[in-house]
Amino acid sequence: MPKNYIARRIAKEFKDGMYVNLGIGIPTESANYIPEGTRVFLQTENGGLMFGPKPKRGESNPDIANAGAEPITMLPGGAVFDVATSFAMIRGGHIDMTVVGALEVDEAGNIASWKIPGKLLTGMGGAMDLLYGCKRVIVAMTHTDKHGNPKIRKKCTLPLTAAGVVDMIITDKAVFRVDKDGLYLEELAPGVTAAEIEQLTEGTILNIIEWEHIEIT
Amino acid sequence: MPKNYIARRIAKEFKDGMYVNLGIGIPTESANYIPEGTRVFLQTENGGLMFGPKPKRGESNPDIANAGAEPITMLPGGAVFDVATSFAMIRGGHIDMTVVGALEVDEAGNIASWKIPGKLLTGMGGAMDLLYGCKRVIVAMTHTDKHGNPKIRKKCTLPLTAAGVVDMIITDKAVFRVDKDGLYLEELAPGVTAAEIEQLTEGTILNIIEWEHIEIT
Amino acid sequence: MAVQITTAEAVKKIVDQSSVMIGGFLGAAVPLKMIDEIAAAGVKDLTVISIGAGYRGGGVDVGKLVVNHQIIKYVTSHVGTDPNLIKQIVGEEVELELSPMGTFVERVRAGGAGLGAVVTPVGMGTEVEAMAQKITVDGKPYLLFKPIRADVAVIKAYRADPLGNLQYQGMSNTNPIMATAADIVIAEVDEIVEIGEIACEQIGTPGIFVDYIVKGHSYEARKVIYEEMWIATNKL
Amino acid sequence: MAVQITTAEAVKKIVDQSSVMIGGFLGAAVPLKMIDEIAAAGVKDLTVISIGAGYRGGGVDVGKLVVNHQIIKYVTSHVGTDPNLIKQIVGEEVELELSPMGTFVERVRAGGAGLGAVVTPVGMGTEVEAMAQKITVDGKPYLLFKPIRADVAVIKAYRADPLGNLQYQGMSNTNPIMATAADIVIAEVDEIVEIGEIACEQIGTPGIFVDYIVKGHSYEARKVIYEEMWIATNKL
Repeated sequence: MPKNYIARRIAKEFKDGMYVNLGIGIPTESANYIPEGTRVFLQTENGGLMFGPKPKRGESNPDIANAGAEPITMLPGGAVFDVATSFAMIRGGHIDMTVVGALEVDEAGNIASWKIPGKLLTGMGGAMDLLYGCKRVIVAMTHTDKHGNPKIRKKCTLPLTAAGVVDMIITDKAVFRVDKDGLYLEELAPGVTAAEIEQLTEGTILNIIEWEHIEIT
Repeated sequence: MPKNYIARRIAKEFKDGMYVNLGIGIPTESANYIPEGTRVFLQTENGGLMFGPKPKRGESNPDIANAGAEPITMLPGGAVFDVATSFAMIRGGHIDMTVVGALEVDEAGNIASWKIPGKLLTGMGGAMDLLYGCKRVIVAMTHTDKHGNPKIRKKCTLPLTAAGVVDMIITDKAVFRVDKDGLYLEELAPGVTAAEIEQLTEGTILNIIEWEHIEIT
Repeated sequence: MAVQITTAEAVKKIVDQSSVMIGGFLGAAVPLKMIDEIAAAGVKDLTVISIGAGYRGGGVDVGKLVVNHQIIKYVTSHVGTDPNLIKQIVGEEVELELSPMGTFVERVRAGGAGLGAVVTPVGMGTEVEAMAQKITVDGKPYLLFKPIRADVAVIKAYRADPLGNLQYQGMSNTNPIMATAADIVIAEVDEIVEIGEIACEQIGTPGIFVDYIVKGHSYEARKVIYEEMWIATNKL
Repeated sequence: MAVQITTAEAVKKIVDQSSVMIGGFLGAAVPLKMIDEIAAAGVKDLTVISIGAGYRGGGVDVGKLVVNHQIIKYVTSHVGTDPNLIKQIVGEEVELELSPMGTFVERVRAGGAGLGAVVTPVGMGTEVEAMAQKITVDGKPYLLFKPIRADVAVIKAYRADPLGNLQYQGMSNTNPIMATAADIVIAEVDEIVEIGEIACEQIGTPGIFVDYIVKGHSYEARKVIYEEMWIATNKL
């Protein structure tokens, strides 16, 4: 398995001129692999568009930060605004794509990512707005949990973050398109077989034979 | 009757530090009589606060205009913004006072100013927002119409612009406070008698004897 | 991300029966060149959405489209400044959809912001009640209005950069709101500058909302146009 | 029109059981000095309204009031960054009122803008349905939320003039929205400048919304505070 495989696979979804909001963790990491010559405009829900890497020490600005209040820089042509504008942008369907992590996804495109009853209490933050409003939703996650249990379910067991919104699932083992009727296996990671995916996926795979390996470099 | 009596009487309602939206005509004219040393911040619903007089020829800015798209200037400390902010300001109760003209006002504080069925079609513009949202509503108008009929009614006959919002009525003949229970005559213009006001007012005056003359210079 | 095109190319985005939002406020800060192009193109049966008819007297702003009989429906808060338009409304040539100005603004904002409705107390106790759905929240009565969107929004800003970031000067009025609420957004600007020349805090409408940028009159030319109009109407 | 006072005077506007909105975003662009003053004043049983708990790890931003046990109710969209707060919520010391972040923002905006409710599709099909009223507009289901207002809003801006006009730099985030939605609005700024020094287009919050201005840390001092926090947490 190539290093940072998921992040690098996400980056293949970036198209020139796209406005994208990336969730924390692996999705954010995918920005490091944006193809040369492809302009991707990153949005941050606290009120910025076209932000760049973190600044050097001594060059940070206390009021230029990402949604985790961590220091970032603004690129030339970048814009700042308030959160009412930011969420109008998000909820109003102006952002081309969001990539987020998840605890579970199911064959109906439902996603659970914000709460484990009795265990994880964080609040949904901006996740529900992003999942509802962005034109395209990609979930990036490990194929199974740490016990090896499938995270792609027939039906999510955890409280949903949004219903019927997921367009694509990228895991360390495979890529699925999520269509109205269910899951389509589109790619396998290097060395992974379709049979293995079928075994590690609880949701029904509609096209078990039509996958392909694609090269991630 | 002193010249521009109504406008000059309106100006007595300005208190230092007030944010005010003035309707077109006599209310706008009242800004010429703001007492020395009293800072009144004028709002215009197309998106400006603290505007000043019209500019000189050659010094206008095509994007600095009032709600009638007529040229104005911005005073130092003035602010410009979009109409969403402007009407949030208006409807949200942030403006201390509005002064508007009217076709009719009644003893319940109703005001009719935007429509004469079959005759006057203009649309309500921002009048309903202003009347609903501003903390204090003053109606400034002639006491009677051009046929000598009372414009202060028991009940408005024309379609309302807003219900139960008027706090004060300033006419060329008198000043009324409009309270929850009705009309209180507070002042008479020079040379006007209470009996005359009673005759020219359709709404019931609750305190016909407690008026006073006040000096307008 | 926006693309710069000519006004002649831009006007082709508007066809017969299009719904078109036009930015500005009673003639101020309107996209003058694009309005001229729409008038010249002669497209018909337009649903025009703007906060109020043009400058007092008519024939300016949306007034040009009125004179040309291009409008079949007008969605607004005020028509009092344009006698031609009033005639067409009374003559049932143009259908009128009114809401109070602040409500109109929120309806457009809701259309652009993905909100399902506007809930406002303004208009309670008036004829406006008949234009909306009544709703009670916390025991208080309100009016519920539906969002407004358009096929095309034609807006006016001061400057743009090639990414479509827009800077306003003076009252931006309806322009930043309408920039969010149409399938296609065309911004007419005085000037197009390099990326980075408009600082991040000066951007009033980020390029994400803008599809096409067109070069309008220069600021100086526009100043002359407005001064002439204001002098002719005794306002300057 | 605003009045300039000291942070010590300003904090007296907040008493036991006050509802207090705090501007900023997870620790960024928050009114640092005023939060210190509120913590020092020791006022109790506060209903605190902010978009999310402070910087990751706790003890910063509203986290200071958490450590001090001053909060009885927290209205927000996110608490995941503050383990102390989560503990107090689980232990039922603090009541939690959650809404999705965009909905939270619109609820505050509605509170300041005189709107009766927020109607949004976000949260349909999730547990959020139980936090709102369901409503159908044009055949589509939405959630209706009530506006949020506070007794006092404490916000952060870059500069102010003596009229209370505020200028922001960088992400203004929740500050301009919260400035509209409280009975008393206190703005903490890096610097107070002469009237006219902030150009009309640079004013992010007009003075009409602001009651009190307080002088916070200077920009340079604030930069040091943030750099230290970021270096300590490996973010710089």
